[in-house]
Amino acid sequence: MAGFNKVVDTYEQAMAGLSDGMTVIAGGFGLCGIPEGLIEQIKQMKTKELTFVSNNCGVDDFGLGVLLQDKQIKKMISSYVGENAEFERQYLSGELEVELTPQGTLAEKMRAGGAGIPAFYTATGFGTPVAEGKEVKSFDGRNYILEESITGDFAIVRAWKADKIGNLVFRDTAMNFNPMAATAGKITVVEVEEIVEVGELQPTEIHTPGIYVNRIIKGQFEKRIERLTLAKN
Amino acid sequence: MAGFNKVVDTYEQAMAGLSDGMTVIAGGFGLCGIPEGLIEQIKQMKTKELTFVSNNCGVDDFGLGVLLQDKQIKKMISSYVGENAEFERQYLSGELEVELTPQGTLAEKMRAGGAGIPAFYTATGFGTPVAEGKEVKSFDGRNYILEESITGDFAIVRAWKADKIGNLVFRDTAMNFNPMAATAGKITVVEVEEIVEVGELQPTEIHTPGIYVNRIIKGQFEKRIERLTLAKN
Amino acid sequence: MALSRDQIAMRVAQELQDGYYVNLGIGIPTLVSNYVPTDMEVMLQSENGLLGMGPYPTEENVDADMINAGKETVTAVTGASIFSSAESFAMIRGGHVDLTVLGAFEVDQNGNIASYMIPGKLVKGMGGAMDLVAGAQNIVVTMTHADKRGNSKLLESCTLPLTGVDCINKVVTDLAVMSIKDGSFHLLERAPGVSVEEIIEKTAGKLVVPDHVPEMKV
Amino acid sequence: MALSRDQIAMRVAQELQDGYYVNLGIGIPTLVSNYVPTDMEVMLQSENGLLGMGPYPTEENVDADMINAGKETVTAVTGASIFSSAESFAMIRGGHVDLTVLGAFEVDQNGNIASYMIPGKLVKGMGGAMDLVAGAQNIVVTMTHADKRGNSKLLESCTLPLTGVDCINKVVTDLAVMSIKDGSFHLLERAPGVSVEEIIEKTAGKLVVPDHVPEMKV
Repeated sequence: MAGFNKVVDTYEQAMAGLSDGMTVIAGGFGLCGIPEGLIEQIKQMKTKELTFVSNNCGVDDFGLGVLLQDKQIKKMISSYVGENAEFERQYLSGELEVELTPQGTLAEKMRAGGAGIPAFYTATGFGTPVAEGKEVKSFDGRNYILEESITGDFAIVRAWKADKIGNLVFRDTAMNFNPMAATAGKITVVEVEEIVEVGELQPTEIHTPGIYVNRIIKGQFEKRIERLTLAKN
Repeated sequence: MAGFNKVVDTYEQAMAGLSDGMTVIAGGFGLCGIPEGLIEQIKQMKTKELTFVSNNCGVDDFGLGVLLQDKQIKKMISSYVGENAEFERQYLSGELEVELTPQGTLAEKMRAGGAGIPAFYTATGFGTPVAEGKEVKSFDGRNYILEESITGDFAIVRAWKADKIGNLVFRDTAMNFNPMAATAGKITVVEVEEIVEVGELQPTEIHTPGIYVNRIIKGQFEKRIERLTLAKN
Repeated sequence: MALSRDQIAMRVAQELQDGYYVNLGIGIPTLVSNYVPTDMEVMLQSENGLLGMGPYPTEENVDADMINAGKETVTAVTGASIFSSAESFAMIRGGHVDLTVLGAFEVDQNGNIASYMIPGKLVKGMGGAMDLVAGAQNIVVTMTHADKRGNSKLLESCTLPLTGVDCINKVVTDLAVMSIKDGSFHLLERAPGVSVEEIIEKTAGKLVVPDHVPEMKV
Repeated sequence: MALSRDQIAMRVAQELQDGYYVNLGIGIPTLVSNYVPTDMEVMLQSENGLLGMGPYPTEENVDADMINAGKETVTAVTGASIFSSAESFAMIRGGHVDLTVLGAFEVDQNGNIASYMIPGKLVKGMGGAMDLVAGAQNIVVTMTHADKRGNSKLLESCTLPLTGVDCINKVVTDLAVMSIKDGSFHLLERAPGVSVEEIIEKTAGKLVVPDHVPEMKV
């Protein structure tokens, strides 16, 4: 009897079922709070034609950027991309499709996807290229555009602590997009720094309730820093 | 210099500015997690023609129910009402207007109001009396109705702990509608069980960041139980 | 013989699966928690913001801040999480709850349900019921097959204002278990000692009856 | 003389008020945090999910999990809160941030702003800029008055793809402080030693100039 034990032992088990053409929602902001081992596993699997929904696309040799080398990514839905040369090359040559989405709209699209809300109105992007082809409606004299939600076949998430039934806590600003990503995957896989006993996480301090989580794997993280900035003196 | 110190000493200060005809969003579920002292202050102020947005309307002598006696409430926007006789009398006689809203839609309307989302689509209520007069749109072959967000002139909230700059933590299921209410008031007033030092609440364990909170008052709570149920034996 | 309330709950409990997240409505659905098979783990979701609802508290453990969606004092199990109403209904609306059990006044052959309002009587509100029926993929309705006057509650078309449309898959009554699909009720099981004829007689909607209708095991 | 980047930041800092929640964009806006008046408290919001951003860390306090929206390592002040991106933009979109300071390529007399995309160049994305300009009630744009070739960035109508429409109230450049209303720029202050004539010359959009234009105090 498995009950609610969601811990898996191998990365193969963690990403089992991922196949060509699927959509994957990934947590993380830049290189902060990304599920490093799950990304590496997708690289090993050589799955192709993937659509990634993620705020950024990593750098050349770290984060989602590593999936560009074998052309595993067909399309990125992101707010800010292009921190690496191979991305730029594939984008400019038309090999890689990019759907630029304002950061807050992207976060809300994921949240809405997980929350059964198919679309919402926002003022963000009205009158800009983002609004092209989208419905406009006025509320209290202001114009808003209709944005549709996003769900994924998989969501890949990095958390700090998880209990084996999938309750999650995130660490500092490594939280970022991870809680929304966790709600929006048909299969949500979480790579964590530490697996704790059930009951160790206080009920009101849990960021993501276990109901959203399907698989948990304990990872080892490099936690590369994108822009090291230090206090003067 | 006040800085971010939001603590007030009296209930008069806490509710200063409330006037006839305003809309007040109230946290609480039944009698659980309600801002008891703020409700009593509104009763003392005899403010009239108020619209209350709250999941329930209390009971005859406790919670929002006490505001019915002096006919301070013009309209209730709620998911479940009528636990008291005076409510029923005023409702059936047409003195009190009631807008029944599904509980999840109500919670989401408050959240959307605080989050700058004027409207969202939900399947909840499609094909029911709730859908009357609302826009219908199909996404992926399913029908959804357009629900508009709610904001209030005031929000009245009960929290467990607050620091003086308004960071809030809620206790157990007394959380309920309080976090959304806190985001949706032009002026958000929080009645708390305990005021703690700034820095005592861990940054990632704060349920409501202080940016949403305008005034804080330390309250005394009766915490009446609506349905006492005990384990057998 | 028609099932008791507890027997209906026992039968519904057979719909549970290990690892299910379940929302139980007020009334008979609440009783289902007493009949979870011992070799199985389920987690109860209460829509006021609790995942992992436990039993009622002992007198010394009563806490006014720990209630369920029926406003009853409850406890939380080890591993429970507590969250806001918006988060709770995100969970429900987003289809993350595996099974929802709730009562109804009427259900019809198209899967419509009426459960919150009887015109002419005081309307107290739908609470979370409309969100639950719109959000769940897997809903079981529990109710008596007919009302006290003998009128069927399983209709061709609901007469009362609807709580939701085309959303009910399964009904467990005091007389029978039925699925709903393709515009018909489908008789799956009958209560011990209850005849197929009685079920046919008390079902106003279109009812598909197979050659063999097994008795429920309760 | 035209202001330095730090002098522009010093002037913007005069827009702060005690108790303000402020979002500072990348570049000159970030420098504003160095000039908060000492008798004033402000809290910095970083859109990746931090309210109460502190200074850069010392070497021993660097933490890869603690960064700002510019992906720089930072610290949190006492009383900070940390939350998800959805919550962060709920805060921004809902208008809860008191002041937003950001850079731009162009601003026009109708309060439109272009700041994220130069056609023909690689488009890297708008990040949070579109949400910030749509959500804030009170936005100050910082930029140089003209580009390196001397072309005005204060236009009748933006030529680049827009980040937001009718949303900018105030612009602080190396030459002047201007408000935007009723379809015009309004000259409020000039940089020390800069003539009104130079500002007029370098402003392509409609500019309303009062009789007396005081010098900025920086």
